[in-house]
Amino acid sequence: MKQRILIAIVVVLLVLLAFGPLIAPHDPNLVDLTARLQPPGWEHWFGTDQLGRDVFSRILTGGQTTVGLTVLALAISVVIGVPIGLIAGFRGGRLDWALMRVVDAFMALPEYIVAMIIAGILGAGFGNLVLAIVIVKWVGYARLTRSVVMQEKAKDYLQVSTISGASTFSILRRHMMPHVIGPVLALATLDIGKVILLVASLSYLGLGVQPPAPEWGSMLNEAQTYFVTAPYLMIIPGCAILIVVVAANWLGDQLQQRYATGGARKEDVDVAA
Amino acid sequence: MSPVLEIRDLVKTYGDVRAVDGVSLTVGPGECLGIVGESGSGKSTLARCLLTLERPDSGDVLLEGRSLVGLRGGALKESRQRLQVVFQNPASSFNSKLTMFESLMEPLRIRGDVCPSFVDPGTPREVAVRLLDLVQLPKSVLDRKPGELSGGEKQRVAIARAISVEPTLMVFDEPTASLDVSIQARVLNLLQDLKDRLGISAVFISHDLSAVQFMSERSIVLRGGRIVDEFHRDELFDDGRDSYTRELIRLFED
Amino acid sequence: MSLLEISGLRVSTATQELVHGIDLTIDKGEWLAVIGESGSGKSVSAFSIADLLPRGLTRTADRLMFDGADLLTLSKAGYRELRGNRIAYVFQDYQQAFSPYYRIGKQLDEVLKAHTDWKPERRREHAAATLERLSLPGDLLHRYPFQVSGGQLQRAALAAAILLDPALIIADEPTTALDAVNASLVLDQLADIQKEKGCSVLFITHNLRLAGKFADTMAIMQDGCVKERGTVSDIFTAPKAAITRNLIAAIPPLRNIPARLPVALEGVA
Amino acid sequence: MVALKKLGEGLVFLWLLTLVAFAVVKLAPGDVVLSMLRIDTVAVTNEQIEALREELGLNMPIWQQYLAYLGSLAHLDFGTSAMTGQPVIAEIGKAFPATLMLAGYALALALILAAILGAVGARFAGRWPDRGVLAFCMLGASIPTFWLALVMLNVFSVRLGVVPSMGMGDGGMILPTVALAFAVAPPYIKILRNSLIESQDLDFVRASRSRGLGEQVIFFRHILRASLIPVVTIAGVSLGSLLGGTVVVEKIFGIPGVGKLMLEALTRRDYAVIQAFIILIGVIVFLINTLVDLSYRWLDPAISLKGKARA
Amino acid sequence: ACGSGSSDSTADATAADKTLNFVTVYPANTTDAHQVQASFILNSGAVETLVGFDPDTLELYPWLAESWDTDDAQHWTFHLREGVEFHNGEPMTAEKVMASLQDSIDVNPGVAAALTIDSMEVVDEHTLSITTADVYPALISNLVHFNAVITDVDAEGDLPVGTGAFKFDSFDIAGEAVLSRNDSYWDGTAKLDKVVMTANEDSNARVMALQSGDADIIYRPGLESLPTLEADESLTVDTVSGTRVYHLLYNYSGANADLWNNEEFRRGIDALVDRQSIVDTVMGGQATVAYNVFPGDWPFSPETTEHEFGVEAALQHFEAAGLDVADGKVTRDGQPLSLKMATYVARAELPQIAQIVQDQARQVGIDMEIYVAENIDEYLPQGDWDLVTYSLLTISRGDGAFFLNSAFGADAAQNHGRLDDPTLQSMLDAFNKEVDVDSRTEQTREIAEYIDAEAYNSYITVPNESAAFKDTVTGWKTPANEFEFQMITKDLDIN
Ligand SMILES: Nc1ncnc2c1ncn2[C@@H]1O[C@H](COP(=O)(O)OP(=O)(O)OP(=O)(O)O)[C@@H](O)[C@H]1O
Ligand SMILES: Nc1ncnc2c1ncn2[C@@H]1O[C@H](COP(=O)(O)OP(=O)(O)OP(=O)(O)O)[C@@H](O)[C@H]1O
Ligand SMILES: [Mg+2]
Ligand SMILES: [Mg+2]
Repeated sequence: MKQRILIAIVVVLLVLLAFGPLIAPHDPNLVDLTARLQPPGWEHWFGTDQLGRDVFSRILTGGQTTVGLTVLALAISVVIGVPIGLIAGFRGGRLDWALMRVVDAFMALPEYIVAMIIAGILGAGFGNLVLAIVIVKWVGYARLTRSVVMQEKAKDYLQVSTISGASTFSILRRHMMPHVIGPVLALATLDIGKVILLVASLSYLGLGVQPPAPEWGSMLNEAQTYFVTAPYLMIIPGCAILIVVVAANWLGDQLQQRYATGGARKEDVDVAA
Repeated sequence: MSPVLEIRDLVKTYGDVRAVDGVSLTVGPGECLGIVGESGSGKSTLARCLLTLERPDSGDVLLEGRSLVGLRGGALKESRQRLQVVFQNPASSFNSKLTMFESLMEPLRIRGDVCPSFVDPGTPREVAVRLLDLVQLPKSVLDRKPGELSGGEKQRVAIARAISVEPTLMVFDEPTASLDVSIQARVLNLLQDLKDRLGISAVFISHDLSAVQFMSERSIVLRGGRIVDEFHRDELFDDGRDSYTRELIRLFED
Repeated sequence: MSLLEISGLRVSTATQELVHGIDLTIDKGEWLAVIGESGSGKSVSAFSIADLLPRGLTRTADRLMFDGADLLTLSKAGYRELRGNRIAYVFQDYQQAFSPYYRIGKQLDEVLKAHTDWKPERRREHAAATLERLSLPGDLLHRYPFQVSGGQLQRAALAAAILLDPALIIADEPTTALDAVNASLVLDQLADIQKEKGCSVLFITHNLRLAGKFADTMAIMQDGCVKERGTVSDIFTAPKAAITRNLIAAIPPLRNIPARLPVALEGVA
Repeated sequence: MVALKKLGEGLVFLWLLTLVAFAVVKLAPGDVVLSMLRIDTVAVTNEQIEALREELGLNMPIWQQYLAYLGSLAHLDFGTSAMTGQPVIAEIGKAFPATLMLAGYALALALILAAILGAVGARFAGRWPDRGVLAFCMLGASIPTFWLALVMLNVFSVRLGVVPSMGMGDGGMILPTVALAFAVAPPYIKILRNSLIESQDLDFVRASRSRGLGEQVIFFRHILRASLIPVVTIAGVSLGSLLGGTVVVEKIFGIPGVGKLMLEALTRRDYAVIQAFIILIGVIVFLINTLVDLSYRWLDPAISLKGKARA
Repeated sequence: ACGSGSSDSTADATAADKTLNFVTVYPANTTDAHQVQASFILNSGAVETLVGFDPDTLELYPWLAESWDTDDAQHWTFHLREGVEFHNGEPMTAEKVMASLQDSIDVNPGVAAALTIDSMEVVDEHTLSITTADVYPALISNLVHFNAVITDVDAEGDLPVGTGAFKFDSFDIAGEAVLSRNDSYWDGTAKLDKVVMTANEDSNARVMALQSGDADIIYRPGLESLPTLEADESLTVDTVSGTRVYHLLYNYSGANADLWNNEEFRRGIDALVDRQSIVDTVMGGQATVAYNVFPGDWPFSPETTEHEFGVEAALQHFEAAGLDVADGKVTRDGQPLSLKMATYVARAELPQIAQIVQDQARQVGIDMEIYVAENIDEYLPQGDWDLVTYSLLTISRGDGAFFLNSAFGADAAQNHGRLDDPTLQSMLDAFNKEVDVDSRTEQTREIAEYIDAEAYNSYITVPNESAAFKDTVTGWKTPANEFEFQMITKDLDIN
């Protein structure tokens, strides 16, 4: 029952994300200086910001930027991390050692800090933000994939395949990938929440997506100055982030419970996350 | 007749452990050689070396007169395909994400073979059903995942998979160790049948003297990586057996 | 005189009954082997004796008497006193018999500490003596469980069980994780102790050969019920239940090897 | 043997770290020259900018710069801050205590929370207190730290006025600590709870029970010991979110720590500071991981002794 | 018992101790007054420069230098004030002043560039002669720079040892600076006993500090909090017009150079800037509208000519510029115009101004893409932009030289649009050689008028500078910017 309510919430969120710009009652970028900083009300459900733009519409359109950026960055991370993890885990030996040292070096620096430094040095912007996220995130997928592969590698069926003449590539594709997909998906879902938070933090530090593009993190950044006088400007995007992150975390937890037992050890998923 | 498998002075060490310490043996055509020994005596290591899954430190492994040691690439792949193996643990012998059909047909698919000579030709699915027939399993097994089968059933699919490519040599590494006695009996019977019917040469490894005795005409006893005794099925109770063999006999006598 | 008397023992989960009212008695000094296929309810029956059922399982019984005491009304503290002291268990998985974080000696000591008020000196001596009785090297006390071979570790678990000369040792498939050679060694030693101390043994296994070799009496279980009960010789010479006959036939012999092993029910595995 | 290998890995790691630190800075557009010339208050020409660049060696070939960098690092010379002319070491040394204090308080609070809530969750697994704990974890993992900090600042400092808004003494650390702990605690709570629950069904716990050990002995010696391993594991990992969190929290509450120093160095392109910061963080993480490794060895003797047992 | 200023009784002293808590914006990043990036140390009132800058008149006045003279604006003689002592009791001599200036030049390339001193010589104990590399009338004005403050560089310890009315007791750059009265101050003694000065870049935090009573004075409260503060009976908000101008720079050498080199086009864009709205909304009313480089009524401010604003006016200019105008939209060769507008977050209002301009431009069919640069001065030289919201001090240290040279010199670092107008350049060259103060003023005005006539930049607004303080504070003077003035002065008092 509760499960169903939560699934319904996730579906509603997805619909809002997908069709947000269509639903939005106002142009999210329309500046109306006569209607600045209006508190939430009938005309503007979530009020207006310092330039009189409709916050409700900006939240709706902004979700696409925030979540889209996150998903894009994670997709790239998966595409980079998984093959590296597959090869490192499967080949083992010196290659694995070398790759894992590289991974260690990336892991050694906390992702928040690395992302901050990269975004700080390269400057704000969509592309740089994605780059910063990919740089800190691919490692987790490489690690997770590797641990799944190492665990499966110990099983006899791989030896049977090897003896039967299967090539490394086909073993990776046919035998390893099915095991990898679940945990990676679970981790990616959990990461959605984390990355949204990361983006928001970077935006708070002024390293986020550029205005006027509505993006939750940068909306928070703009709202900062009005925190005392117009707290709703900060509360609303904050809650939007909170809700989406909670939903993503919940979904990730579900996926993880489902896959962690069959695939990687649970801590691996937790830890890599 | 020249032996199918010949192992010469094989040594394999892990760090300081000499897991296999100078083993030589031969397996003739159609013969099933038994290997008994307690845990850690080097049985599996020996098996992995002859399956080319492990590179020995020294010594040679010859399959039908051709050395397997040091082969690479295509030659290695070609030689490997004439070997097959059934492992001890049926749970780990199958990819938990694939259906039994996919797992069963994998060796044939890789070889690009249509069908082994001992069953009637047909579509892959028909061939699979006929292979399952041989190990007395219903075709409903094909669409299940390993988790939905019992250990004995999985082990029988593993056997069907191994014989499907008509290997020159089969290795059974404790295929019944994790099974109940009654299921073990069933699997042993099945192996005996198939061996006779297909005339495959085999190595049968077990720590259970009675199972080895049942399967093999000729057996060797391994201890600490060395062969300490070798006997024909009828010679087991002869005088002059090695003391370790006598100890084993005592444990298994009723 | 019977040491343990069980009658009408039932074990159930919230939804389902696993053991359907079994009766068993063990006399003082008796070695009873409980045989049965996997999942027949051997373990849960054994656990229910000393109230060790995992969470979610409950037991009921008409009668559950141990050495004159009613186990059905025994307090938690009473059970704690009973376990390890009067009734001892040896489980199947030797790897998990001890906590991986403490030396074996320490863990034996813990047991002695829980049940006696002996001085450390005496506890240490007693633990060492017990190991020696099982012909285990004395330095085992200073080793961690993973530093010991499988056969030795299972014997160390046996040592933990016999530390306080229990009246009943419940051995739940104590050798299935060991190879045949080590399995026999462990059981040989259990047999020695039983002879020496005159304690009773409840030996759970699905290996009929081992049961026949070591036990005095046997009970054969199937689907949560006891199907047959009797002395070892009776059962081997004149098995009554079909399951018993199947199990006996399945053992490969060392001499006069048949071409096929007799298997009763084809097509079921 | 093991120590030697660790040392080797440590050196390789350190070298990689210098490479990263150097590369990050060289890949970055811009340099410290504009800031050094105070272009927002002094009229300068592009010619003067180029001249200063030349003087600072910023126009040398990249590999020469790297070698020079390695050379000075070998003498433990992390360079001079272009912003202050002070040795970078001194700069970081001055900022470090505040960060350490903040991180330390927050970690301590997070661990206390974890111990209490983890135990409560495990004790009442599946029932409402446990659900509450899980909900708390979910919330904690989903709230943006800076947002929480600002909300708390607004509520407790501005509207209620119960704690000071800034500064380090007299309860000024309360809000930053709480905000940070709230972000750091959830994984600890969850892991501790889960592993407490899992450990209760471990076979050796059962074996101990069958030997008649008291429940307290079983819990404190056997279950807790097993549960600590995953907790220690994430201690290494959560360090990242802790340090990342301190940056944000330091900025919000005006705490003069390393994070704030780094943010300033970033805007002013004070690369010597950024490089030293990268290396410092790397070394801290490495030390913590080594510590985690060592504590594994203490918590789980199998890790340190297995090699020996086999050899 | 409390007769004259000196109080030996400790009990009495603590009771009478007047301590003021001041929160400014940018913290010092070092205690070295010659290297510090922010003006924290100058603001603290512990140090002084040779030449002072009057916050009321925006005129230079003799400070530590009593007077100076030069014939050619290259060879200068400075007569130092006599009887001035550093906080450590050392007299301020020409020797010390020279050492201090030399240190500034050595450690600070910015000061070196600002002063262009070729050589210095001690003439006598209180006379210092300075030779600049070239004719350089701007020297006097540049001596006001906060890194050119005079300290005793031979003094021990980390604390800046200056000549000001207050001296540092302790100075934790990360935390607070504690200053106490310098009893031997040359210009009379201060009213306060102690000043605790801290910095916090978060305007919310500063406001909260004032509201909670932790601070007595805060510099630059956030715009949005002004109404709240003003409503508070116990607080005073003081606001003055600043010396910074927000403006638009155009890129004369980028992809759309042809457009920007067209004066009518520039006027068209200028007409899209809704200055009044920006002042009312973005600036929260805390600013004045600007049309030229030096808005206000400073000596060198040109006559204010208002610019027309509105879509109609813009379209007329665009049409005059040769672009196609139809249906109220402007196109070029049938294509809509699309421009890239850079902005940056260091000044929070600039991105908002950019958004307002963007919104206006959309009404005439011009699509402006906003790019927020992390470090604007690094981004702009890359050239990939059309216009940028920018901010500089235009009236710096009482003189237009900084801004004009910085923003319009042919090779100037901040001539980001690479404007190259020979007429303007020759006017600038002449100005840079002009020694006579009145002539300089005249020329500055002429240059400003020329820039306005050509519409080279679009000047938008001058933000106010403000401070808020408790009613108990007296003697506070809100400076027009943070770089050029002491904030803690001897006149400051708290009751
Ligand atoms: N990969 C390995 N690394 C290190 N030592 C190994 C490895 N594989 C096997 N050994 C060691 O080699 C010896 C022989 O092992 P092997 O697995 O061949 O024995 P086995 O006879 O098959 O035992 P079992 O009956 O338990 O399967 C053992 O001492 C074992 O510990
Ligand atoms: N904790 C539990 N919850 C629910 N069902 C259980 C639980 N433990 C055991 N069962 C079920 O009870 C039945 C009897 O289990 P039990 O472990 O006693 O079998 P067994 O005879 O000991 O088998 P094996 O030889 O495999 O140990 C099985 O069907 C099993 O699935
Ligand atoms: Mg083996
Ligand atoms: Mg059982």
